[in-house]
Amino acid sequence: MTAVGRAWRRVTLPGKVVLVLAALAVVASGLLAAAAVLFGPPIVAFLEANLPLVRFVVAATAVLLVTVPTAFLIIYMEMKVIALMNLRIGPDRVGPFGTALSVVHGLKVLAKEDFTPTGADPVVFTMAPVVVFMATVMSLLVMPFAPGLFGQDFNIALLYFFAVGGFTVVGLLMGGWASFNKYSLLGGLRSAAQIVSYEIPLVLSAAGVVMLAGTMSLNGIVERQAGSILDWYVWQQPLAFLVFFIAATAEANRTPFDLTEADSEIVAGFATEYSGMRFGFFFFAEYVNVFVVSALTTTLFFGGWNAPFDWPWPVTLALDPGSLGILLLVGLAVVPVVGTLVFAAPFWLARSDWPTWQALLAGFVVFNLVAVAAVLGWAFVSFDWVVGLAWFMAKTYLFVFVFVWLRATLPRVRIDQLMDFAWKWLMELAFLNMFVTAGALLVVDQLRG
Amino acid sequence: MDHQLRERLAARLGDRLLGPVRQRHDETEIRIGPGDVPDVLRTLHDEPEFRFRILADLAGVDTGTVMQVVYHLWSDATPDWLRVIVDGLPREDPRCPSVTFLWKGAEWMEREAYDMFGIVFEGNRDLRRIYMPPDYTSFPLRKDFYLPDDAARSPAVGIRHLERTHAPQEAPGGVVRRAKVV
Amino acid sequence: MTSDERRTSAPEAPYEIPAHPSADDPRVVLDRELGVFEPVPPYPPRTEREAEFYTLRDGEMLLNMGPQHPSTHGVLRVVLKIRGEQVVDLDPVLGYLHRGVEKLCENADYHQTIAYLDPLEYVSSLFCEWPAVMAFEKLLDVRVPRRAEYIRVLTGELLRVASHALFMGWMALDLGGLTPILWSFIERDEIVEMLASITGQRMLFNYYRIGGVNGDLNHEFMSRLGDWMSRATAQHEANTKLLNENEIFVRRMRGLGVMDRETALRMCWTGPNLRATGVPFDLRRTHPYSVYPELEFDIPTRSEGDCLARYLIRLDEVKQSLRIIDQCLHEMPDGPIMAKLPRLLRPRPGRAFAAVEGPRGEYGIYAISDGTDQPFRLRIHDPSFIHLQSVGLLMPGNLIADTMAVMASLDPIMGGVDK
Amino acid sequence: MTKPPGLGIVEGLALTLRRFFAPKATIRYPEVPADVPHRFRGRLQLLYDEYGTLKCETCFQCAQACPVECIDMGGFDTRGRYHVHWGPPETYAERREESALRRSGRTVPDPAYEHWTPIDPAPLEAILEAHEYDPARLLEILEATQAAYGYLPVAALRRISQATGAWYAMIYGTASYYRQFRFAPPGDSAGDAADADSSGGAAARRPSEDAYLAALATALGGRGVGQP
Repeated sequence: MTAVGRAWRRVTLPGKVVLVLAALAVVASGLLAAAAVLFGPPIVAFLEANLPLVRFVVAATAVLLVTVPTAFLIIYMEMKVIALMNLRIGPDRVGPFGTALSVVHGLKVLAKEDFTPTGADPVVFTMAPVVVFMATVMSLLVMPFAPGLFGQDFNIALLYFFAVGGFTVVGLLMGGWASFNKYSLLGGLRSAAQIVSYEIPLVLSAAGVVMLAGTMSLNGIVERQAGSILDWYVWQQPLAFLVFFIAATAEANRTPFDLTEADSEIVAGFATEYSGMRFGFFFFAEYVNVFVVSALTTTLFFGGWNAPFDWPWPVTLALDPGSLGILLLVGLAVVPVVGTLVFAAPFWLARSDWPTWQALLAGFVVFNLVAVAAVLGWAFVSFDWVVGLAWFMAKTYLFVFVFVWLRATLPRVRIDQLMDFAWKWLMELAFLNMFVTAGALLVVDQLRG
Repeated sequence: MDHQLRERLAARLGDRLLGPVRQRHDETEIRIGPGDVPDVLRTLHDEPEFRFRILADLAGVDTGTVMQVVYHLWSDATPDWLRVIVDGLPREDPRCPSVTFLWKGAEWMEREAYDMFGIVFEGNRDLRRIYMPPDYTSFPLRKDFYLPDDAARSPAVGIRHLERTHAPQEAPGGVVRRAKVV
Repeated sequence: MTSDERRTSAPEAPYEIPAHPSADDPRVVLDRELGVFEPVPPYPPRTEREAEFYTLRDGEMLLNMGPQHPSTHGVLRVVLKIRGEQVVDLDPVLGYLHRGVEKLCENADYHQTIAYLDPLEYVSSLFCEWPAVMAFEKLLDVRVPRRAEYIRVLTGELLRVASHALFMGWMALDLGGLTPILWSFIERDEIVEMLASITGQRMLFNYYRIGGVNGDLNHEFMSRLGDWMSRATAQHEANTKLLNENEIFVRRMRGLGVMDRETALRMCWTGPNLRATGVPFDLRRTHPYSVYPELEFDIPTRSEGDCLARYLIRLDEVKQSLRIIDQCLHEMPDGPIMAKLPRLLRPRPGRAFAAVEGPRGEYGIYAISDGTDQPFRLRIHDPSFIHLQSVGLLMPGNLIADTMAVMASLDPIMGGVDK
Repeated sequence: MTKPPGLGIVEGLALTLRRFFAPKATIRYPEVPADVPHRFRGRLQLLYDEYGTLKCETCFQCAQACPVECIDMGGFDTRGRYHVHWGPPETYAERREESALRRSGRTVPDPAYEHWTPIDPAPLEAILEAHEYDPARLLEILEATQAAYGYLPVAALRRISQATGAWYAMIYGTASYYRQFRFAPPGDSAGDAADADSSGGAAARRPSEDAYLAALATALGGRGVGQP
C-alpha cells in the first residue's frame, strides 16, 4: 500500500467525491482550453453567424434561472406580509428575519416523496406541472425589464404573451383531469371556466393601450410612455387599468378569485393529489405568475422601466478603471486592508471591552457593506439599464405587494358571482373602454388633421 | 311550579295519563303510553291553551326494567318545562311512534335514541345508526352494556376486549344496574 | 367453553387483521380496475331516505367531503350529491368524534361528571358545565349563593363573547378570508387568559361546581378584565369592520340558506340561529335562570333568517354580553361562592332538566338519579347537533362553496355534535 | 343610505394596512416566557417530600379519577411481591409492538397473560353466584375464595373484579388490608404475611420467574442460576 493509497482511504466519502470532481474539473477545463485553442475561430464564427440563436438560448436560460429566486422572494413576501397584517410576526427563525424560510421550503419540497395516485394517468399527471411552469416562464421571455434587457422583442409581443399565458389553463386542466380525484376535477374545470372567461376582458382592456401606443411590442409600449409620470398610460386608460388589474388577479388565481385551489371548498383543487417537486412546480408557477402579471401591469400602464420623473441619466462619471493601469492592481490590494482598518478604528476606540479581532471583524463587515453600496451606486448612475431595472422591479413588487394585501383582506367570491362579474361587468367595461379610446383617437386625429 | 298547568293537563288529557301529574322545581311531568304519543303531543303542540311549540330535548332512558322516551317541551303559556315520559316500552322490542311529523328536527334525536338504546321510532323516515358504525350490533347506553373501563376487568389482557364485549348477551348478568327510580 | 371460562383460563387467538384491508375488506367498495373508493355504503340501504340518497340520477355524482377536510370544523363527513357545482342533496355522517360521554358520566360520580362534560363543547365549555350543575342542584335542592351566580353569569358572558369572536373568524375562513380568524383568536386569547387566572385552565375550565364555583375572583382576573373592558367595544368593532361591509362577503351571505320562522321551530332550532329568523326565544328571558332576571339586556332579533342575519346577530349579541358583564361587575355582591354540601353527593331518586342559553343555542342536561353517588342517566342536549341537521334542508340548490358558508353560519362544534 | 360599491372593500384594505404596522400579538416563546396566570393548573408533577423521596404511594387514586385514562402506573406492592398495575395495558401494548406483529400476520406473544397461574374457575363461579356478584359483599366473597382455594390466586381476584365490577386495585387493596388473606399457597412461606421479609431465595420468586429460571437452566446446559 502506497502512501497515496493510505491517504485516499482516510478521506471520507464526501471528500472522495470532491476530490474526484476537482480532478475532473481540472481535466475538463484543460480540454476546453485545448479546444478553444484548436477550434476557437470556427466556433466564434459560428456563434457570430447565429447571434439571435445565441441570444435566445442565453435569455431563456437566464429567465429560467431568474424564476426560482423570484418565486422564493414572493413566497417569503407573502408569508411575511400576511403575517404582519394578521398581527403575527411570521417567519423569523431561518435566516435573518426568516428570509431563508422559503428556500428551506423549496428544499423540503424537493425532498418529499413524489407519488402518483392509483388510477391517475401517469403521463398527463406528470406533464401537467411542466406545462403550467413552462407557460409561465415562457411569458417572461418578452418582458422588457430594462432598456436592452429583455429576452426577445417581438412586434407581437403582447399577443405572444396572452397566447402563451393561455397555456396555463391547459396544464391546470390536465392536472385536474389526470389526478383522478373529484376535487381535482372540480378545480381543473373551475380553472378552465375562470381563465377562459377572464382572458377576454384582460385582452380587451389591453387593446386600448395598444391603440394608444400603436404597437404590440412591449418595448415599444414602454418607450411611448417615456417622460414623466404624466405620460404613463394609467392616466389615459384608468378604466382599462382597473379592468386589467381585476382580470389579472383572476388570471393569476389570486384571492379573491382563487377558486381553482379554494382550500376551504375543494381542498386544494387541481393540486390535491400532487406532492413533492410536481407540486413544487405548480407552486413556483403560481408565484412566478404573480410576478409576471405585476410586471405586465407595470409595463402597460405604469411606464415599465421609465422613472416617474425626468431622471437625469445617463450620468457619465468620468471614471475609467482601465486608465489607472498597474495602480488598479495596487489599489485592489491595498484598499480593502486600509478600508477595514479605517472602519475598524472607531469600534476599536469606542468599544474598549472588545478584543481587537472583533473590532477588525466589525470593520471588515462595514467596509464590505460600504463597498457593495458604492459599487451599486456607481452602477446605478453609470448604466441606464440598472436604473431601469431598479424602477421596474420597484413598481412590479409594489403590485406584488398589492396582490398579497388583497389576499390578506378579502374573502373568496363564489363561482357564479365570478362568472357574472366577468361576463356582465368586466366585459362591458372593457368594450366601453375600447370604444371610447377608439372614438377619442379618431377625434384627436381629426382635430390634428 | 305552575299548578294551573297541572289542572289543565289533568283536565285535557285525563285518562291518557299514566299516574298523576308530578311537579318539582320548574318541571311538570306527565307519563303516557306509547300508543298515545302522536295524539298527546299534537294536542300539546297545537292547542292554544298549551302552545308547546319548542321541543327542548328528546331522550331515551333505560331504567333496567323498561325503556322510556322522554320529551321536554317549552311553551310561552307556562314558566315550567313540561316533561312527557313515554313509559313502559318493553326492553326486548321497544317501539314508539315518531314525532317528526310535529318537529322535523327530532329526526336526529330519534336516530340517536335508536343508536344508543335500540328504540324504534315508527314513522321516522331515516332511522339509521348515527354515531356507531353501521355494522355495530349492540346498543351502548343500555344498562346491560357494561363498560370495559379498567384493565383488571378486561377479559384477556392484550386482546381487544372492546370489540369482544360489546354484544349485550356476553355481559355477565350480575352487573346490570337497575334503577330505583320509577 | 363459555365466555366466562375463556376470560379466566386461556387467551384467545389474536385478532386477525387482513393483510390488505382495502382490497379484501367487504366494507370497502373497490372498483377493481381503477382502485377507487366510492362513498356509497357497501350494504343494502337501511331506510328509504338512504336508498333515495345513494341512487344517482343522470349527471349526478357523490363527493365525499371529510372527515379530513379543511372546513368541516372537525371530523365531520358530509356526502354531497352534486350536479356540476350544484349540490342536489347531502347526507352528513357523524360519529368520528363520538366518545360516549353519556355512558362515561353514568360511571362517574356527580363531581367527575363535570370534567367529562367540558370537552364536549371545547369552544365554550362553561356552557356545558352550567346546565349540568343546575340540574344536579335541582336534584339536591341546593340554593346557590348569589355571588356564585353572578360569577357564573360573568364568566359565561365572557366566554360567549369569546365564542362569537371565534365564530366570526371561522365564518371568514370558510369563505376564504385569512385574516379575521387570527384577529379573533387574539381576542379570544385575551378572554381565555383572563378566565385562566380564576379557573386555572385555558380551554376546558372545569370551573362550575355543584352549589357554586371553584374559585373566587382575584386581583389578576379583575385587572385583566378591566384592561380588556376598556377597549373591548372598540376592538370588536374594528375587527368586524373588515367583513361587515365588504361587498364580496355580503353578497355571498345575503339570501343564502334562508330559514323561515315556522320551519326553524319545527327543526328545533334555538339560540342565535332561531333569533335570526325573527323568534325572540332566549332562555335567559323566556325561561329565566340564575340572576338573569335582575340584569338588563336586550334580545336582538333579525327577520331575514339568512346566513348574513345569523352572522350579524352574533355581533349584536356580543354588545349585549358586554352590557351584562358591565352590570355584573357593578352589582357583584359579597358572600360565599359555594353552598354547604357534603363531599359525597347522593341525591334522592328523581329527575331534573336544566337548560341554559349558550352561544350556539340551548344546552340542556337531563339527569336521573337513583339514589347512588352516580347519575343513573345523563342526557346531553347540544345545539350543534340540532343545527347541523338542518344543513340538509338549507343546502339543496346551492353551490359547493355555499356548503361551507351555511355550515359555518350555523356554527356547529363537532365535539358537541358527536358527544 | 347605501354606500357606493367597493367602499367596503377599500375600508377593509385600509384596516389591514393599518394593522400591518400595528404592534404584533405573537409571543416569541422560547426567548420570551409566556405570561402564565398565577392559578394556572395545567402542569402535572409528582411531589417530593423534604427527604427527597417520592411522595407517590402508588395508591391509584389519581389513575382511578382520571377521566381520560391517561394515567398509567405500575409498581410493586409494599412487600415487594406483586406487580400491581393500573392502566389500559392492552392499549399501550398494542401501541408498542403487538400491533406490528398482528399487521404482519404473526402470532402475538402475550407476556401480560402469564402473570398468574390458571385456576379452576368452577368453585369461584359458584361463590360469585352465591353472592349475587355484589361488590358490596366483597369481603365474604374473598373469604369464601380463600376457603375454596386455600389462598387468593391473582386469577381469582381478576375474575372477581371482572364479575362484580369492582376495580382490581380496590379488591387488591381490600385483600391486602385484612390479615387473614394470603396471596400464596399455604406451603409457600412468601405468602405468609407475617414473615414476608424474612423469607427469600427461590421460594419467594413468582411462578413466571421460576419458568424463566428453568428455561435459562436448559439453555445453559443443565446448570441454572441459583442452583447447585
